[in-house]
Amino acid sequence: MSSTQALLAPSLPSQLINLLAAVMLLIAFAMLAQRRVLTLINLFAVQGLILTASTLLVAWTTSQPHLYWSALITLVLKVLVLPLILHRLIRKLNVKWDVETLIKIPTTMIVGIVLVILSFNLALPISALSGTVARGTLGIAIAIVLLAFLMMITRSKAVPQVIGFLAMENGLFFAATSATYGMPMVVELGIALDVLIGMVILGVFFFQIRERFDSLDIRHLEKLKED
Amino acid sequence: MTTLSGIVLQFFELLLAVLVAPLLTGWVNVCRAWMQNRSAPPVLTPYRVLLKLFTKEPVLAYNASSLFRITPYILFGCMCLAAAIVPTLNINLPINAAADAIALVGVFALARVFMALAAMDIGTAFGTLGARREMMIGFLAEPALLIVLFTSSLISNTTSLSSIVGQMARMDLVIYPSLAFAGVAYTMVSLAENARIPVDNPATHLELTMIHEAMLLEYSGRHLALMEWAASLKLFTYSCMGIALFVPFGISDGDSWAGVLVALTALAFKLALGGSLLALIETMSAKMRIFRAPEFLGTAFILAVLAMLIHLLLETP
Amino acid sequence: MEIFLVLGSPLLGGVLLALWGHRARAAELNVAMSCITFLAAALLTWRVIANGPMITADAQFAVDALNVFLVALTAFVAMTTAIFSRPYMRIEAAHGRLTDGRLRLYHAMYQLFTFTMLLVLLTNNLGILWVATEAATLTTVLLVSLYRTPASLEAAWKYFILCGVGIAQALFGTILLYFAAERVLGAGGDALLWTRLSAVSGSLEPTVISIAFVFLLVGYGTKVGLVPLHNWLPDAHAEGPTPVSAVLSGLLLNVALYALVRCKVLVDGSLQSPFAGNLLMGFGLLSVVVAAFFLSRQRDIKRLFAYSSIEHMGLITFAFGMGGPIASFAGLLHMTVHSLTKSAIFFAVGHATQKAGTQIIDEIQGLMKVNPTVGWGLLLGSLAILGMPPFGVFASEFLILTDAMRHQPWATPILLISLAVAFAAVISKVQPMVFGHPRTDTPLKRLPFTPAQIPLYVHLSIVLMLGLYIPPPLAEWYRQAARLIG
Amino acid sequence: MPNVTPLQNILVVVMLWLAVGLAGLAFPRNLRIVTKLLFPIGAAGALALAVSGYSAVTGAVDTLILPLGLPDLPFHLRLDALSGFFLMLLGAVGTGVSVYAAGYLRAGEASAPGVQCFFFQVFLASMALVTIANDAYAFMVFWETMALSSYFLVVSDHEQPDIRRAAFLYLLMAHVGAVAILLCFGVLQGGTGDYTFDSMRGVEHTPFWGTVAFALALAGFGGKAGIVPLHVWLPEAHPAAPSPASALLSAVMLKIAVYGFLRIMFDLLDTSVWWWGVVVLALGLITALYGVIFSAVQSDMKRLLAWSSIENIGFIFAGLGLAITFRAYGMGALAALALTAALYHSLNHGFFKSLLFLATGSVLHATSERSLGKLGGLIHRMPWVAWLALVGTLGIAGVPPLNGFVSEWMLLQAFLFTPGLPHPYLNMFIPVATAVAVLAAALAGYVMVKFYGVVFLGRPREEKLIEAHDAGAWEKIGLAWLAAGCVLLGLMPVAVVELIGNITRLLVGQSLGNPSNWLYLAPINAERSSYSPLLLLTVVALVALATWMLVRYFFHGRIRRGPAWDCGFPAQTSRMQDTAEGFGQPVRVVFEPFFRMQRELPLPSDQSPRYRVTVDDHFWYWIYLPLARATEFLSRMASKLQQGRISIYLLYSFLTLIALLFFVR
Repeated sequence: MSSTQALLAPSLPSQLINLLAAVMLLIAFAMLAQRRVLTLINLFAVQGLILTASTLLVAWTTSQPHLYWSALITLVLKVLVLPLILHRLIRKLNVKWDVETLIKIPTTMIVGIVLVILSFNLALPISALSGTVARGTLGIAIAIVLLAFLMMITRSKAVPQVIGFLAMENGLFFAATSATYGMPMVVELGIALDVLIGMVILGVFFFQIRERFDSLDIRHLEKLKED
Repeated sequence: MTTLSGIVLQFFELLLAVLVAPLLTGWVNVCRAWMQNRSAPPVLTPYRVLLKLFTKEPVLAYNASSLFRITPYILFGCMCLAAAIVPTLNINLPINAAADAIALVGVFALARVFMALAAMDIGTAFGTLGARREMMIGFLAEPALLIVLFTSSLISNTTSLSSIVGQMARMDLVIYPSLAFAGVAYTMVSLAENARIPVDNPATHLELTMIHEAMLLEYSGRHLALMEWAASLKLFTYSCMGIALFVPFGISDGDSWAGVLVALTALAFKLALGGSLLALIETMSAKMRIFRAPEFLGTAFILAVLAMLIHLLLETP
Repeated sequence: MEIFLVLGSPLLGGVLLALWGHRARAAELNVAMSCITFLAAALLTWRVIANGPMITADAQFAVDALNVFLVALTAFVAMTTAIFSRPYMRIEAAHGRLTDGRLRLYHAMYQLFTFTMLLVLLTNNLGILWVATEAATLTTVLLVSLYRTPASLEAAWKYFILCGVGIAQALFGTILLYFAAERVLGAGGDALLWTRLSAVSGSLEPTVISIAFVFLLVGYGTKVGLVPLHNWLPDAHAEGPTPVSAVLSGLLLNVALYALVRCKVLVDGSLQSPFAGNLLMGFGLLSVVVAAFFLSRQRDIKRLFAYSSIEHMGLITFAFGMGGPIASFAGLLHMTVHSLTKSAIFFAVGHATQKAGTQIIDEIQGLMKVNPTVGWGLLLGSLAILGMPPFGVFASEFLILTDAMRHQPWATPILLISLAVAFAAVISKVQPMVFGHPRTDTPLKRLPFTPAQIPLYVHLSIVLMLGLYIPPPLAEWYRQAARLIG
Repeated sequence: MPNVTPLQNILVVVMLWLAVGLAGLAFPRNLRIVTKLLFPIGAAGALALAVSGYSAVTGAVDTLILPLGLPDLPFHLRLDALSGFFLMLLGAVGTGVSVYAAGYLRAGEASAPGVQCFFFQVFLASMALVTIANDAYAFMVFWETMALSSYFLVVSDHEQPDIRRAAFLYLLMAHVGAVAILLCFGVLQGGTGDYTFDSMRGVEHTPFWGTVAFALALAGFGGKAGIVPLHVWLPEAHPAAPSPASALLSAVMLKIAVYGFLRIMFDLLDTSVWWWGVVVLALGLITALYGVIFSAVQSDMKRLLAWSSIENIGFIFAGLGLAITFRAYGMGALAALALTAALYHSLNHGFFKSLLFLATGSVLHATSERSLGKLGGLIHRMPWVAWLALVGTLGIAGVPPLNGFVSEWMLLQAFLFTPGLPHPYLNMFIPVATAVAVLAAALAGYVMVKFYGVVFLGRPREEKLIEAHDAGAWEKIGLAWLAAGCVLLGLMPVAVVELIGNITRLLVGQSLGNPSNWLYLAPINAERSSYSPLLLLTVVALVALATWMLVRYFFHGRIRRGPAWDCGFPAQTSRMQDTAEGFGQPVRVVFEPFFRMQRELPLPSDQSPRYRVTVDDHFWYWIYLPLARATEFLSRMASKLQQGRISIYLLYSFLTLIALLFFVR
């Protein structure tokens, strides 16, 4: 009885997680469509927040204590530290911040839809194996990764590209929590450390690039090529 | 094979060739004069010329090297060897095993190379010109000549001249169409090789047309005599070879001196005929431009190849 | 405990040099720490050869024939490169291209980079392996942009973004791997231990594993420099300081490939099909072909050899993809000779470019006259890397090609033609640099310190020896490692 | 020395050479040690090698495995009659060249003498090792070492751009050839994975794979030997090297390529198809003709000789082609004849070509001129070199009684047997093709007259030639050694043919000759054909001598010197002699379609008339340039992939990922 009920109507936490996943996907699309970089940073922070919430939810339903730590790391890093760093960077670098995309946004959206379909298809056999509460979300995680990838391709300035990179990291994290209840702690710490150092290095880079090129437009960075 | 009489016969033949060669040259000159309605020089003129030259003191250019001086002897030696190899009277010649038809062509090539080198030795414009033209005629004539010889050797399955001639002489009278073609080709090659009209003119000293004479320009005295004599020997050898390959009848086989005598008579007759034929050809045709020579010899080559193909097609069982 | 010495000494070196990396004797300290690392690695190698594979520290570290061989190689090349970088970086500083602060950064990062590579090799945890690989990228990013020129910044940016994105895919692959492993081994840290995974690889879910491998391949393949994921590589190699190019080409690519091979073993165990091998062969072949055609259009000498690295990585990937005792043996041998030769070439190139004051091929001429030892080193190194006997690269290429003739005959002509094209391209570039008269219009620079010749010729001598004679212990070692790869 | 096998002897010599080479590296700039000590030691080694090679030709097969090389494929070595023959060639020629080099090297010319010595010795050693290699890996290692060391010899005078270009071309072609050879071995192992020659001998091949192996071997070894159209590197590279190296390249290394081809076609490859031989024969004849006509129009003496090497290689391959066809039809005796001719010609070419290259070296040192247009009259200043070179010239011109004629004679004999082939077209076409061989042989005479006449005869074309000096003692000894070889090979054909019989017995199971008669060479039987150079020479010499004595006796021996006559032409200068270009003119006219010619003719109104003619090789424009352009095009296409945009790069990664994911699904 209960098993059939579980099949027909998923438990409440599971529904909630699915909802959060859907919101994350929505944010991913929003980021893809967003032209303003400040909004982009805020969207990224919101995505981090939802990620934290879903991680907490998974931790609570499955009572996996180490996931609380994961949630904490996410909260600190992706909701607080990184958006802050990005905001400060923007203020310090003080450049006009309209995002120019290389491909028109409607086109990007259509490609994004195709990617989502692909991701869901890809995730189908994997989700079937998963015993976790959030198994349906794996497809969304893959979609978020691919959409972030797409965003990196279409952006011509350095900061949005980096945000795309970080959004990809979010997608990965989401996949880790939803499909496997999180990676082993030591690994997660290592990943967090890498992301943090990466951001620091990026900050250094932004200053160096601006110093040299007077702009963060990465179209200046097209000198090294074959001719 | 190498019996005493064989060796004696060999010497006799060689001596005969050396002594008779200028006579043949003289005879051709006489015939030609007749055909051209000129009064002929005595048939022994070449001997007189040789004698005159031998007694004269040779004048050597200042920068003539010893190569220049030994060339007449080497040339003469080569021609004697060639004359000795070609069966004229008898086919059982001891020296025959030393060189076959291919080697004979090689001996001629040796003579030619030395002559050309000697011509270049002094460093005059005409000498090098002659050498270059002579070598050109050489590389054009040699393939045709060898193909002619190959046709004969395919018929008789041997490249040894004695064996070829022996087989030809012994054969019943079978008509070999291939030999007809080969004969024409051979005649053309012989004309070129012996510096006759239409390829070269032995009587000219007109600078732009001469080939053979240009090479001899710097020679004088006994050296010139030897060169001239060698040229006569070459003509004689070529004539004898032609006779041996295409009309060998009458040549003696074995050690009998009677047979040799018959052969000698036959040879004298054939040479006289051949000489007048040569004179006829020379009278009938005109000297052609030097770069027509490839066409002329090319024709000879094609004829020789045709001869070979005809042999392979029609005459092989 | 050697493991901790191997890992500890570069870590300690990194810390020390971060503090004193700008002092007068920093380069010596760098050499000394690298020597200690190498000695420790040698000790570790000896232990493993004597006692067989070992697993320590709660199974977090595992050393077997495969990685101990790479540990020894990495530590060795790191040591010789440190020796090379001593005069090289001093000359750079004397030519005014570097400040003290950057020198400190260089020294510290050099040691940390060594540390991360050794960690990749020694760790048994696939998650840590990922972390360390990413860290290796991070440590070298700042080295690539050390000169702060526009070009070097651009190169570093591309390096960072492309490798970062690439490696993120590898993380996804690792997550999927963990997902599959968890179902067999249960949740927890053990599920990412390679030794545990390989023991149960037969029962891992094939669908998941094959998707995981795709992500892993794209991820680590980016770091290996497989075409079409290679685009960061020539830029990063060309614009960084030459010692960094040497270790990037000679070591980092190997290490990334090592990660890929470890994953491939698991995938093979799970799928029981040549799926992973075919993918590797495909990418390997594509890399060889494309890189070969790229070579002939290069004008920068370091870029030229960067493409050559792509080509050779492609060849090694092909060999591992083909699999089997001979091909794997050959792949390992090729890893060894390639990293020795390529770093030797970069040593020679480094001094040559310092002398000429440029990296443009057309502007460097007549090295034989300017500096015969460097000239000979460059020429012999180039001939060696192109697979001319009697150098060792030929030995491995011979094995790869002959084995390919047996198992993948269709691929052999493609490989051979590409190798011939590469040969023509590289020789046509290197020969005018080495021979002829030095250019008169660009004045040669004075080198205030004696160039490091010993590392160059030591490498070449080892490569020469490997072409003529592979010592039986080494061969046995390769065989064991090849057996692990399968 | 008890129980030292020839194989061990050879290894000792190789070690000696390597030691000498290393010693040269130790004293790179010490000319005295290098020339007066090291090269003579190397020469002694070469002599020992020749002796070992000789004993190997007559002795038994010997094998050895060295603990070097790959772990699963250590160096296998094997010495049989075929290897022995080529070792003999290498040793004998190497002796002469080494002795010559002892007197040739100068300080300040090209690279340091010690470095040259090193590569010279390594080159010798690698060639020796190639002939005794008995597995694919050892063979390839030695083969490429040979290419590499000779590359360094070619490029030793690297300050000239032409030489660098030549060396690059050489190395590239050598490498491409090596690739073909490697593929050939891959086919030959036939899926066994065993790359020892012993295993390859046991593998049976289908006609298809046999043909593939044949084609690859022909491309690989033919390319190294200079078979048209793979010959383009040869006339560039051989002249570029210092003369002793040119001599080794032309005289020996090309023969090592012939060795490789023989080894594969007659030993490793078990099948044979008749038309393989026809292909080889056709290529050989084309090569011979092409080589000789290009040789005739050269105006650089070393290039002339290099093209002449192509011609001679053509003859050798023609012989091999005949042998392959005869063998395929089971006509063992005739195959032996053709093979003997080819091997004999290899030996001959080894001697006369090295002799001539060394002679050009002496000329070069005496005059610092390579251009034929600026030489002349050297027979007066350099009598030794001139007279010794005459021997080589006559040898290569193929006139009796010297060595070149013997092999050509045998080759023509072999051609004459082709009507016996049981194939309706072959037995007609091949005899006709003989004409090509004869034409090439006759042209060789032309070329050699040009070479010798322009360099040594006539009047000096430049003032400075007056000061030319004859070669030194070492050089003379080296030249004399090689000239003696030419003479002996020319006069003693029976002994040589008997020696070669050991090899033909090994390769085609039969041998030639009637050992009872030492005087006459009669390959099939005495009735059919025979040749005795000794007798021939005796007759000519006797007649010449007798004539000389008789003329002196009957007339007089007086002689007078005077100015040249030249039809009474006044004011002759040395510039009025034929130039090298002029001497080549008949060939240029007759064979015009073969050349890609560009003429610049002056007009009658020109104030300063210029006449210029350049002769190029069609194959450059037909094959090599299009190939280079195609490669160039492909790389241009490839470089479009990389335009510097990071977005595009990310797109590549993205698409790769997506494509792979699709693929997995």
